[in-house]
Amino acid sequence: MQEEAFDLGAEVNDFTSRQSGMGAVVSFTGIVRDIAAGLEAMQIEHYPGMTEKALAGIAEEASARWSLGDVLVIHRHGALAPDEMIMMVATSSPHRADAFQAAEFLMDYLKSRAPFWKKEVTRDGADWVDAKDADEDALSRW
Amino acid sequence: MQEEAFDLGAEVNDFTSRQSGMGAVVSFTGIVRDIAAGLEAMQIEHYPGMTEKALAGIAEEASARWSLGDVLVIHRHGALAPDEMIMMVATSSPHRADAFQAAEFLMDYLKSRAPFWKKEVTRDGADWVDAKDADEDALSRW
Amino acid sequence: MDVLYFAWVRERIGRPKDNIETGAATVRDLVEELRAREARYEMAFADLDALRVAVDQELADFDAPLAGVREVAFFPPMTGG
Amino acid sequence: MDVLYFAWVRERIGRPKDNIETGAATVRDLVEELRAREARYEMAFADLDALRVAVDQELADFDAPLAGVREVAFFPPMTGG
Repeated sequence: MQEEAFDLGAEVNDFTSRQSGMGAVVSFTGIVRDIAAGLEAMQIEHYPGMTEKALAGIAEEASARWSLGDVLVIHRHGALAPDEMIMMVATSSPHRADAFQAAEFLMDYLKSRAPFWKKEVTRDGADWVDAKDADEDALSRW
Repeated sequence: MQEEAFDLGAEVNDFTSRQSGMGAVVSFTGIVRDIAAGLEAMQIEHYPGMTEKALAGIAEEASARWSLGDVLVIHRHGALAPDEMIMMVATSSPHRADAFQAAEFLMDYLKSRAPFWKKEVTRDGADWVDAKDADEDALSRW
Repeated sequence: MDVLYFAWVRERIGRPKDNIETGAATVRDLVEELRAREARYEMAFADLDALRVAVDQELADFDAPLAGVREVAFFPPMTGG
Repeated sequence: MDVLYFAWVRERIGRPKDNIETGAATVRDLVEELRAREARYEMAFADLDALRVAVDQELADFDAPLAGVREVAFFPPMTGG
């Protein structure tokens, strides 16, 4: 959890250099997309205290389900501009299938079970982003 | 295709900074794992000419199947030491599911359809790595 | 008990937090108490299907008991990632 | 026609490449010709199930025709990534 930007490449390199005996490292990065109305900012609110617990819980669950070396989750809050990175996850595993599945699992759970809320601010006003049914549905596969 | 090492973090950052309107970037990195006998080197042979065509074909196929901004594939050849990075792929997409699926597709096809062969060199000798049935089976899901 | 509000729940109620004395047995009872307070609470809690609740920082449902609980939070479905 | 060998096929045959004149109609016919050359070819091509073939740098099967083909390559199943 942090307000400031992170350096994706440096984080991925650090994460990878800390691994030993891992054959696979997967990273995912979520980026602020512009919208039709012209996005001025994406504001991300979170629930201090619960956020950290939820992220740790999701990471633990991933580690219990797959053979992982390590898990990294970084999520920003505050006001972000289009093309800024919102968050990232990284996973390492001896096997590529585990690294991929764990990263997808982390993302699906982060989307719908970690206490973050996005608000899109445009010239015309500001709107909370609606949760997508597809994101909730994505959880059912795990 | 290159013999020299690549900087994963720099590649991921470059790749991400070239994207616009993409909400998701996924990267995968394959790393030389040590083996029980003590790996001195992993030698990677390839088929110059065909390799480039095969990689371009696999990347095109991924772009046809999913909504992607861009695709990056780097694969080394020559002699690599344990914990060195063998290869990486990166994908960008407006949506995370596409970025993840395309990256997994690229990996599954790279494993079994791009002309690379690995040889493990240990103190006791050298052995070609056998293709895994699981890798061939992985293709059937696409 | 601390009652926290996030996202549009916070905006509709006009504050991030209340500290209240309550004998409510469940989250649902607490919601009824809050609704009875003022129109802006009534508005924020008009549609429980649109809300999620956390009890002591764990996701819970509206039937969760409140005995011994220190913190309850109300918010819309989460949209992180 | 250039005939290329990779990985253990190259090692068994003891060279990376042959340039040969052949009237072989298919890859399978070419394999029979090569097998007849020397014991090391016979050994390399003993089990076709363990081999893959590319015709003009595209994966193909052993029944692929060779008319107009400039390059054929034999190798074990690939193990990249």
